[in-house]
Amino acid sequence: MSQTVVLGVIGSDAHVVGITILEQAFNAAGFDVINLGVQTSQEEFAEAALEHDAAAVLVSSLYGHAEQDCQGFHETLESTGVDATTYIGGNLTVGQDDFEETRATFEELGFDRVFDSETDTEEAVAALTQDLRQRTQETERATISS
Amino acid sequence: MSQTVVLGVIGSDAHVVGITILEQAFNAAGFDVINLGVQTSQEEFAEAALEHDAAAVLVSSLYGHAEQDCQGFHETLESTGVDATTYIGGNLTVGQDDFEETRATFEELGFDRVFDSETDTEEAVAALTQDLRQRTQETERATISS
Amino acid sequence: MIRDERIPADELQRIDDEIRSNWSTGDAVDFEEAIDYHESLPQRKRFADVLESADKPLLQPRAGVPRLDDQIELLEYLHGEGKADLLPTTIDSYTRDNEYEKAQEGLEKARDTGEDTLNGFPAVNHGVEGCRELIDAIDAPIEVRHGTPDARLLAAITFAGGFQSFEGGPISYNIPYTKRHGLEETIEKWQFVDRLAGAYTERGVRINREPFGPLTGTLVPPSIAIAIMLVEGKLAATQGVRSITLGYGQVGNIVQDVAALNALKELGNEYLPDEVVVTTVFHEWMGGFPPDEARANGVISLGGMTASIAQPDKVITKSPQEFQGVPTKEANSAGLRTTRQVIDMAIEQQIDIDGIEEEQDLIERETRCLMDTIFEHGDGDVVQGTIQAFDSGALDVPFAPSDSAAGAVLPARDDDGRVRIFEWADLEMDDDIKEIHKARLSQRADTEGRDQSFRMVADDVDAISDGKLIGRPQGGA
Amino acid sequence: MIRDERIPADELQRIDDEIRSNWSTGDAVDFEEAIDYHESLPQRKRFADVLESADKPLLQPRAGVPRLDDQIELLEYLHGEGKADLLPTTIDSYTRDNEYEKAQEGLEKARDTGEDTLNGFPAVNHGVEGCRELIDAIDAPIEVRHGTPDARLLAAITFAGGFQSFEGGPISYNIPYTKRHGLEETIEKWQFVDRLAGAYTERGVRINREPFGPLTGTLVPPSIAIAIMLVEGKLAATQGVRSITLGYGQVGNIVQDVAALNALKELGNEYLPDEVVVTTVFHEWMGGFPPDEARANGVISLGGMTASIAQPDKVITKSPQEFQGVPTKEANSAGLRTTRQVIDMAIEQQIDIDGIEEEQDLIERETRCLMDTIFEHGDGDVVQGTIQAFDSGALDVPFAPSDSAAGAVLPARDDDGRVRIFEWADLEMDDDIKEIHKARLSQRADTEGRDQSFRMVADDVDAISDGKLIGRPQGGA
Repeated sequence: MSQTVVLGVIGSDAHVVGITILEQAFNAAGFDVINLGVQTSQEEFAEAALEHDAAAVLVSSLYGHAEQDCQGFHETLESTGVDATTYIGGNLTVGQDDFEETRATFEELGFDRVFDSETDTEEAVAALTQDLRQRTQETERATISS
Repeated sequence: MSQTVVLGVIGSDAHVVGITILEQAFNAAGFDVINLGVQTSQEEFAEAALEHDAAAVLVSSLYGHAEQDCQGFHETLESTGVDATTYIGGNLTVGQDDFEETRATFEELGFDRVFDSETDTEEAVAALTQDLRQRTQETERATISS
Repeated sequence: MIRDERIPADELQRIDDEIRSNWSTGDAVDFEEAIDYHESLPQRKRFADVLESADKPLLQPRAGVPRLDDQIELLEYLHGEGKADLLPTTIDSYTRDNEYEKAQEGLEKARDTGEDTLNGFPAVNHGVEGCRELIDAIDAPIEVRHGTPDARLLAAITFAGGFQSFEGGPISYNIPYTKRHGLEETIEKWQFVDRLAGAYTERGVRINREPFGPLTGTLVPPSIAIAIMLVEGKLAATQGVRSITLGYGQVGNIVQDVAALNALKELGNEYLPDEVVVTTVFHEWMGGFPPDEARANGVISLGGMTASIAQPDKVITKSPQEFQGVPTKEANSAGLRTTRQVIDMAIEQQIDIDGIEEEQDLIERETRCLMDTIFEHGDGDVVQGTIQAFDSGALDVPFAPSDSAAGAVLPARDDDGRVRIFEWADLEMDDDIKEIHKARLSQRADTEGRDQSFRMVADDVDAISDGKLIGRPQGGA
Repeated sequence: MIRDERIPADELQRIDDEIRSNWSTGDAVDFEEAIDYHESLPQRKRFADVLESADKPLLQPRAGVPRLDDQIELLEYLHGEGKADLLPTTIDSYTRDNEYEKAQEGLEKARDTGEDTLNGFPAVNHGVEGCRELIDAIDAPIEVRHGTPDARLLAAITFAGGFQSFEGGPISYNIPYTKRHGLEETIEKWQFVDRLAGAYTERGVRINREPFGPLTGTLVPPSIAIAIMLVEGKLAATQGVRSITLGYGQVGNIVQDVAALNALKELGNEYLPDEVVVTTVFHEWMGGFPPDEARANGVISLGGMTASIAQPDKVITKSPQEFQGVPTKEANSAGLRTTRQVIDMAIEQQIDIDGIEEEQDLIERETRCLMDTIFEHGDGDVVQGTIQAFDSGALDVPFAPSDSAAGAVLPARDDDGRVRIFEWADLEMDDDIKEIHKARLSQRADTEGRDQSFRMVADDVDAISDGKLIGRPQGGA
């Protein structure tokens, strides 16, 4: 299974530091990283994920408008034919909201995991490593049992 | 007329910086200064003023309990036989009270002038110089007209 | 092919006519009448004169709200309570994207509801008259601060509106701010802004121009920032600007920051034409702030301390509420007064720190490497050189969102907290200088008992907001 | 005639019995049982060990409220939110005057009404058991801070109550605090306090003693402060104290403050016996604060900056509410965190400022002049020497309210902001040193275009609260 990860900052957000560090971290952990940079549209994510057969799409947002930017994101992926693990992280809402609420909102939108801006890159790498391993196993089981 | 000034910090207040500077200022302006220092009682003020035939008694207070410490101060001076110009200055009340109220309180108690802690020494020296000149003139007029 | 050449008069006129038709308020701009207005302003509102004649660092905050009356009240407060020497007017995001229609909607909503529906002052929408009301009301010089790649109409209106200082530049308002604006495009647009400032200057109204020094605000190595300041200063000078304030953002190491400000001043005077008056501005820490006002005050004070030693001409202050975004006017004033107290207590002290000259020498050598490669890339033309050097990666800015920069160079702090380059990518630099950086980073790696890696970069990015200068491993040295 | 000699065991016992009968809680003091209690305390509550083994400056605020539960809550807050390393318990004024009856009334009123009717924690009234509840509740070492001329009962109870550090001394808690207590009297009383600390020390419970370095807190020339620290350190050592923290209060000039802290450490180790572990404490600015929290944060940060360079073992922090008196716990914590941020950002930087060694040399020479005159006045006995030197004015403290000191010496800042002596009165000092001070003050007078006079003194006293270091004439240089 592909270990390619597509990274980007969604919407009109121009915060680049987080994904630069993430790119380095996933690179160092042995992933192939496609960094789409800042101000990336849903379509750009979907196209890149399709083109590179990405196992995961990691969305970053730090300017507080993530919910708006991610409406229909998973539908876009699906309609493009992308079936990847999806994460989102950053400052996802404006103000000092309860993070559990934020997590629920974005899980509702279809993301497999939701991280706040305090999350260490190591944690994201570890989570993805685990999720992809599990997914591989599930796929294998599915293949065996089918 | 005597140009001796008696200085001191009244009550159990131990703030010495103000009167040290005042001592220097009145000395420089040509006054004879008797500095009684900190923690001076009403009686000590009165006795020193009597002994040195003081033209003025300057009371300093910086710890907020001046009103209490000065109750009966002018009666003490009078009963000792002292008739001097009296000033008080410093942080006279606790908290951020209206200074005009404070001034009224201490004028009520008998002080000729009331200063806040922001007053420059020059201002106090100038005021005393003027008050003593005026007093001399009044005394002279009183002598002439009598 | 775009080159570093002055825009001819007829071309200036043509562009001016064109851009003024982009929004209704453009009509009100009349250059001759604007000159008269500027001439009517008292000495104390003339930005360049006030800045250039100051005998100690002047303080300036950032501030902008949508409504004119609110902006007047805000600036009066920062002047009166904050004791700001120079005032700002920060422009809203829609205007930065040239979306005047959306800015208009926001402004009208702000007027209707009293809420701040824009994150700044939409100066284009307020027009010449609105700007002048602001200039008339405030008893100090005011600068336009924004972040606009195409600031031509904004410049035309605010210059005519009486502003005498204008932040930004084709690289510094492109590379850190947007993804897809090409450098050629922004250089062309800023040539117009600078030429317009030059036209005023020729008539005796010296518009001060201030390239944005902090760039991405994140551990930018001083030489990279200085090289870009020199390029933008040269471009502005070519168009006739004569008052240029070169900027630099605090990295937090006092020796390096003082050395960088010294180098900026020195190289600014060397690289820019003699007829330009070069001043410098120091930005208090532009990276992440601690989520705690008390700790933020410590960060701000370290900036004040640095400013008292380096003595730049101007300091842009931060507020203790930096972490949470736009500060209240009280917090903004507090940042000004904390900075003022530190500077006023320290500035009369003779504080000569060892190693500043050595660090300054290193920064100057690095900057010359970058400037040389720019000139070489452009066969002597700084515009072409800049475009090509960014294209080849010989010139680069760390953490740049723009497609115009490789953004491949990565900084990390050394064992003393000075910003060094960990990943050079294609950045042009003499090998012996690279060796110095490598040795300094290796020393840090030894102290921390770990290899040099991107983790240092990641740890350093968060260090100050976490309460330290250097991102040491948890529980480490 | 009182001399610098150890109190004999039987005399210690006699005084101990006597003073413990001064108030009902004295009965509960049992030395042997107290030793057991101290031995039961974990390493992290042992003041001397924690302080002496620290690898960077530890921070400690000031704080005391009358009720035990409130004091526990306050210290927990300062430890948790303020991240204080060491905690204080500041004693109320009645206790400082040995008025335990009045303190009791205040305490009971506080318990009844919930209001803070005392300005500190009446430890004598709380007794051994109350003190231990506090020690048990707080997970850090706690020091007793007060200002008591006769602190014998306070020491007996707080030592038995588990406190392992005790501020003050016969000069430093006399000269700046009271008018009429004779030096001979306070020396005798503090010999008991030190002897009691020594008795604990001999049983393995090292009570840390901390002479109060800032003295009058008002432009005290470093050498005067250091000389008094050395005297008090020697007196404590004679009585068996083995952990001594010498103090110094910030004057605001970084070079002079760093030099003074270096000299304090150096001379402390030289003048005190080898068996004493000498540490140093730096007090953030003890003079008047600006009536503005933002500016106060600047003053506090300058202290943090100085501490990061000098690296004393401990820093006593101030709060941004200093101007208005006792701070809220939030403001007290804010002062701690601002200081922490500045220190943590600056401490890893190599900041070597020119002139520190020269200034340190001057301070050491001055201090030796004062120590020599003390030894001469006492024919080698430091107790008699101190009493006689204060009597003759050869040793003096500026702005001292006490009748025991002439209070005739007057300081003023030089052109660089360093505290020099303007009026020497009878202070003993080599002529060449006096010439240095005179020349430095003359340089300032030249800069300001005015004569040296008491006006400089007056202007300097108010300068920091007015926002500057040096009290220049209004509108002057």
